[in-house]
Amino acid sequence: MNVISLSDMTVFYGPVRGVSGVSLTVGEGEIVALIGAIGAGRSTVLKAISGLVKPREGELVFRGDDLRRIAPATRVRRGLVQVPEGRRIFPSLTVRENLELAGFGVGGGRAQRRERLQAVLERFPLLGDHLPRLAGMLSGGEQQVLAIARGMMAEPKLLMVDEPSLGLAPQMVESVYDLLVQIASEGTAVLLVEQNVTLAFEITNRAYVLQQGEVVLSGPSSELADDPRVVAAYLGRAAASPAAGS
Amino acid sequence: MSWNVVFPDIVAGLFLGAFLALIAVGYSMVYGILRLINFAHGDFYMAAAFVSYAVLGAVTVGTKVNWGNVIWVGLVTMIAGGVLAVCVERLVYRPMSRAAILSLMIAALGVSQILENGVLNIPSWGSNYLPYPVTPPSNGFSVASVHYTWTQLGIVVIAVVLILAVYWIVNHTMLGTAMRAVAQDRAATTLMGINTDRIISLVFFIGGALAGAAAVMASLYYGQINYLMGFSIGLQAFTAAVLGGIGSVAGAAIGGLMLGILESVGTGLFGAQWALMFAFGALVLTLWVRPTGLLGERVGQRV
Amino acid sequence: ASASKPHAASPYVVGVSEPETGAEAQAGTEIYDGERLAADKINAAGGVLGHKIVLKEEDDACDPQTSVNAANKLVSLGVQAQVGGYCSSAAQPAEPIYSRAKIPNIQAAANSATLTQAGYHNVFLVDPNGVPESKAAASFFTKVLKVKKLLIVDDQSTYAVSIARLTAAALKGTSTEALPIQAVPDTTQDFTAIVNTARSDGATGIYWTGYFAQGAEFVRQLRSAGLNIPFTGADGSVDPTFIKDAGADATGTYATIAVLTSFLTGSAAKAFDSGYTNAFHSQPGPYSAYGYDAMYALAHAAKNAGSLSGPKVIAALHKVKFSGLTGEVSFAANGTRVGAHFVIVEVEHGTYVLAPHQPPA
Amino acid sequence: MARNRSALIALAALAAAAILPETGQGNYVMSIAVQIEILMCLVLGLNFVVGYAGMLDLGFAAFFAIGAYMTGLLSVDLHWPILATIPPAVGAALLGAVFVGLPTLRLRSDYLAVVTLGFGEIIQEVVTNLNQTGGPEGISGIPPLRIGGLVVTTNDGYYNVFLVLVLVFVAVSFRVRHSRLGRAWLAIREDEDTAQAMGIKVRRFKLYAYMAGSVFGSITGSLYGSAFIAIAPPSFGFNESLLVVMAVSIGGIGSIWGGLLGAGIVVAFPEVFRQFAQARLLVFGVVLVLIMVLRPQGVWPETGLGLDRAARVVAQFRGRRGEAVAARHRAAGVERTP
Amino acid sequence: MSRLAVDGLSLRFGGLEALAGISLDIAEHALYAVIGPNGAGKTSFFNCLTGYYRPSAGTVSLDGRDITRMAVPDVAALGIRRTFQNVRVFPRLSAHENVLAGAHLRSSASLLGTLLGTPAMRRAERALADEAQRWLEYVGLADKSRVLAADLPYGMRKRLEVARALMGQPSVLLLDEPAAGVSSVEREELVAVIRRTWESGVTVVMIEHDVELVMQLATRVAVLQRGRLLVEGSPEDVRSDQRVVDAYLGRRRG
Ligand SMILES: Nc1ncnc2c1ncn2[C@@H]1O[C@H](COP(=O)(O)OP(=O)(O)OP(=O)(O)O)[C@@H](O)[C@H]1O
Ligand SMILES: Nc1ncnc2c1ncn2[C@@H]1O[C@H](COP(=O)(O)OP(=O)(O)OP(=O)(O)O)[C@@H](O)[C@H]1O
Ligand SMILES: [Mg+2]
Ligand SMILES: [Mg+2]
Repeated sequence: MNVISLSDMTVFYGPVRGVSGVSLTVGEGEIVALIGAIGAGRSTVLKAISGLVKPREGELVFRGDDLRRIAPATRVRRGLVQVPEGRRIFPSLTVRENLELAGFGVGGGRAQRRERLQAVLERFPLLGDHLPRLAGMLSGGEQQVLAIARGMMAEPKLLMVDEPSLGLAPQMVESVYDLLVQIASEGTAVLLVEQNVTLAFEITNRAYVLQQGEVVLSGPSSELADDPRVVAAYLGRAAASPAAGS
Repeated sequence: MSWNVVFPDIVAGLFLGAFLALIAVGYSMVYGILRLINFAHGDFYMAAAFVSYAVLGAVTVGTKVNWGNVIWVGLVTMIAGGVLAVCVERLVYRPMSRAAILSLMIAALGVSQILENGVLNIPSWGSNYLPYPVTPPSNGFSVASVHYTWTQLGIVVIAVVLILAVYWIVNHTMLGTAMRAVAQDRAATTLMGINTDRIISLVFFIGGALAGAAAVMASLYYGQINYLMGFSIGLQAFTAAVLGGIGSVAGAAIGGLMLGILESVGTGLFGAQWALMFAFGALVLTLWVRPTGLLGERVGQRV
Repeated sequence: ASASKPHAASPYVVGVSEPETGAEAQAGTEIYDGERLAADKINAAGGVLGHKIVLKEEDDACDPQTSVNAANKLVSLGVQAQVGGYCSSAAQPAEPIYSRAKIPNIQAAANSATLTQAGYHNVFLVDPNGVPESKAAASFFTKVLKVKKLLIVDDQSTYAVSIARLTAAALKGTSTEALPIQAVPDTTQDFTAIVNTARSDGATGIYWTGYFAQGAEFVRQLRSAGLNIPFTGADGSVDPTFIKDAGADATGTYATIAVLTSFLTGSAAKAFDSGYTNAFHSQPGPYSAYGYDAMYALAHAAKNAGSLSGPKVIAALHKVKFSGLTGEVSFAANGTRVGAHFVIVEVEHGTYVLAPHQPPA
Repeated sequence: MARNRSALIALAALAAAAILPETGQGNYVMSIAVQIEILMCLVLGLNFVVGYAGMLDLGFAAFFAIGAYMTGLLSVDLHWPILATIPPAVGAALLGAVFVGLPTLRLRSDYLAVVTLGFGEIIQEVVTNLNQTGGPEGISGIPPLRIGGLVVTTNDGYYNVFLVLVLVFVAVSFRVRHSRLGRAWLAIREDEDTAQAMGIKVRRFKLYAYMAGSVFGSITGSLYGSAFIAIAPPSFGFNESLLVVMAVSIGGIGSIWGGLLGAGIVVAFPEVFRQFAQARLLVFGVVLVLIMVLRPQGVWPETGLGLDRAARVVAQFRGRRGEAVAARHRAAGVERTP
Repeated sequence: MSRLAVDGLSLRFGGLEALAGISLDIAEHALYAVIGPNGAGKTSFFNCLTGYYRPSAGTVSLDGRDITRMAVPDVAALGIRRTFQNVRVFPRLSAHENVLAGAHLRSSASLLGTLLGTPAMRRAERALADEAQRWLEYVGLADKSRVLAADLPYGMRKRLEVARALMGQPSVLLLDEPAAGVSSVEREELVAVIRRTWESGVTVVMIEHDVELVMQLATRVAVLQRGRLLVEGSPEDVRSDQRVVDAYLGRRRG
């Protein structure tokens, strides 16, 4: 069953077109990649799903509900969670507060929050040492991890992650990707925006390629990885992935 | 200079400080969440005073205090102050949510003009100094040969209780954490599943309500109200909020008390004309030593 | 007879510059109302030389720049005189404007000595300046109240500071010691610090030279702190609002004010009072009577001059003499009011009455 | 292109300004015009601090006061010619700038705002309470300005004097904006930490901003005293400081042309609303709020008049998305970046 | 000869040891890379070199001169320039003005010259402006000169930072994760820019998580872990070091 499905969605920023006529679906337990060049509109798709921008046209259906009638905050409470571009952690809250707030926002009780926090910390022991510290003081990579951990606190049904590998050490990239694979296997739908396309194709089932705000290609990742157009535009001769060299 | 001379000054400062603290806490919260120097905040206080004047006037016969009346009128005034603040936020500040802080501040000045001159243009209020409908009794107690009334004591106690309540909400509940989160990143807070508009409204409501409470207490204590009563106390409250550390409830409260005491002691030491200078001198010194106010501000910023 | 002419003569356009907004809006309104009352009465009696007075009011906000604008505006509207004014600091920069326009500039309530120092021939101050008032006050404190230590408090306004300083100076070498003057900002509601100062300095009397609203706060807080020393206000304190706001604490307080004895007791005052209350649904303020007298001064002068022309009326104003609400109205060569007589009033049963013991002249 | 258009509009306005006295306006209009010019001068001074260096200053009237009082005292008590009083006035103002600046420059903008506010209040308090400065009555009888054999006594005369002053200030503002000094200020405004990495000594340059502002403020104050003959404390209080800030942000923070326009609005509107009598400030408040809500970036922002809405639409049709985004940012002017 | 000598550098934040006794020498002709897990202390290391952080112990010297406790602008004056991990361009200034800001220490404008706009002054300004434009070209942003920095995409902003740093004519250039978030196409340009800069005689030190890029460019690599220097050596040595694989590279790259 599709967790999210967009059909013919068009978003404008004032007079500027962000994306147009985008249709895509993510099913339960599926990991889907959204790739494209800078400014292609990937983040715009995520923002529209979260409700941070209002689509001008098109339908958005989340688990059978018409999203357009649902306020952004409510969407999150129903399990539609985004780890946004640029981390957007709360720098002047402690790491613990950052995490707890995510649990609070989705209506978790105190006990539930604690339990959830425990689980997240097990996954990212790195954060455990830093709980009482202000999030803004963390290193860049640590902040990125916090942002992802915060997304996990919200118990997503659909998790959208925007460039999660940015600033992460190779080993940490692995943990994060392992996590995505794991939660997908538990039934969560994952929509992944990733600059590092090679890396993305390693874990995703399907992918959509955005160009200038429009979906120009889509299909199973394994097929796309061999598509000459994709290779030329995104994988390139240099093979941007650290993995490719070995 | 002896203790007997300074002690009454300190106590006197506490009374002024209690009002300042109440207003400053609201100021500080609004400031904290929108980074807005809300010049209209003092006028929320003023407008609330007029509301309480009208309501209390309508239910009071003579000038004898009926404490039951005062209490419910107080509650009504707090709600009125809160609602006024929320309305201003909705109508003016919210449409400007992407504007520069300075532009917001100027809009706040506009609101302040509207509120003040609005009251000025209401015929039966106008520019008059209106005597408050009730006068509290003057019985009380004496310390160091200075007489204090029970009303004064009660006012301070209520102020402290209100501030503690707000302190608890802001610092010990997730709602308070959410307020601080909104201040830092609104869109990200939405992504946590939190309705940020509602949080901002709540902050304005609390700020307005505290100003309302201060209005009733100050009107009882000073006995008269006027359409300009809010501006200068608002400015002092703003100063107190900064002195305490922007966004910090406890800081604002302590800042308010401190400013009250400084002005009062400064008057005692140097005469009233130099009290303000003394208070600001102390402010500069404080900020020199602690650049983010008494209780500091948690700033999570690094390079 | 001339009043019944159907095609009435051109109006006598008189400008009024006073604060309508800002902290002094109330005083401004009260002066204006006093002037309106006078103008209405004059008009009802046929106007000035058959010309009906038409008032043009402009806001000076008690602010020098705004006052200059108001003056320029009035002059550009072609007013033939200016009657009004409350804040000396606002009145001052406007002086040259009226002078250049060659129209009388009658200040109803602004009364700083500096207003006459620039030497403008067309300036007249209906409100006598602080010298006679401070003399009366000093004499009252030393001879009648026999105050040992007097605490003088002003509100930093031109008017209040000048009375405060003059009084302190007048007390030099007398049996009354003037403590250092305290000046509170005119926005202060809280006087407890001053009250404490009074107590710790051992003051045995207070002279408040600011305005009534703060005066009421002051006396209340003085009494509520248990300090029952005599409280005297200057004329700015004399206002029904003072009595209303200070409530029971107003009783027994004194004030220095320039009025004819008949103002407090006589029929002229009663008529003024009831006329004012009928017209404006509020009681006259401390300066309403000055506004009233200012308007009459103009009317009398124009009548004496037999002309509305500015220079002629100005010349006549220098010689005018009549019995007004605030005493005999006439002006010294520099435009300062003469003939004012200061008395001490006391609050009793919710009204001002003449204090039983007046200071010797 | 937007800049050329701005300059063109400004030139047209200048031409109109230059011939204003010849059009036979009455004293009323001319004296308001003079006040507008005075506020323009102050705005240009504050612009160094707020617009360029990005520090909030709520006590700018202090420098205005220092200039006016120095001139008042020296010219009335010591009979100095007005022009001769300007250097000491500027000197005193510079001292004042250092006095507020030194202990407080490491403060963040919000905290700085309060300190400057305090400084403004203190200066007003001092001149109100000192006998030497004439107390609340201030100083009167300040002689007219003499330049060579020319004695300026009329409104028209002062109008021209201040017009020249405004032009000089504008020229200086532009020169400084595109100099090392201006770039350092803008860098500080944008990001202090990063500015330091360029070798910019942040505190020193912030102090320069105050000093530059104080120079403009005090010169304006000096001439103001002479133009108005009398000065008194109420003209130099918090409200005056607010007016300057108001003009700056109505016009568009950091924008020179905008600031001038803002000064015009702030002075002229309350006058235009005189017909509303006691409600005039109420109307002004409503208009103020409307302006800020409708054009939060100011009427004439730093980055152009915002007439480029048309340009944006055109860009969209051509599919030049990048440029359209740039236009959007420009139109938004000063934005709060999260 | 070593250009930057770091000796026993330690940095504490309360109980947290961000750097613990780091000693290393960066040679004048080095293209030096610093790698390590997240939170290892790499950025803090840069911050200590540039005066943003005051180390709690140890010394840093540049060309033999102790710069340990110098203020940020003073360090910059000695020729050290850097970029930031979280790009810090001046958002409301154009790309060109961003680069010009980097020339702060190079223009010696007198106040009078500025106000009067003397010909000499104008010439000097002109020269700087032209040079700024050339640096923009150098990093491939020639056509973005008038665009506000805020309107540039992430990858371009990173390059703008490099241009700004180069405008300061540094002898040492510190780059904090220059390749993060940069697309594969841009990455090639970036490599070329870094290499050219290094070849022109600038000592380049970079923090990077893109191991391939490090291997491609660096002459020497230091690996930090929990504030300590884990390994230092040539790229090949480091890559094959088992400790580095365990702590940093992870299994896929083993
Ligand atoms: N707030 C905004 N206002 C105006 N235009 C915007 C805004 N955000 C994005 N755009 C424009 O919309 C288009 C799509 O942007 P989006 O952020 O979705 O791209 P992206 O694929 O995520 O690229 P990247 O993250 O690499 O910049 C771009 O042209 C961008 O310039
Ligand atoms: N100003 C500071 N206050 C408190 N802690 C800090 C501060 N700066 C750095 N730290 C801490 O020091 C440690 C090292 O941080 P640093 O930024 O140097 O890591 P890094 O190696 O650059 O990591 P990344 O690869 O994630 O960028 C982190 O745990 C960080 O939280
Ligand atoms: Mg994106
Ligand atoms: Mg780092």
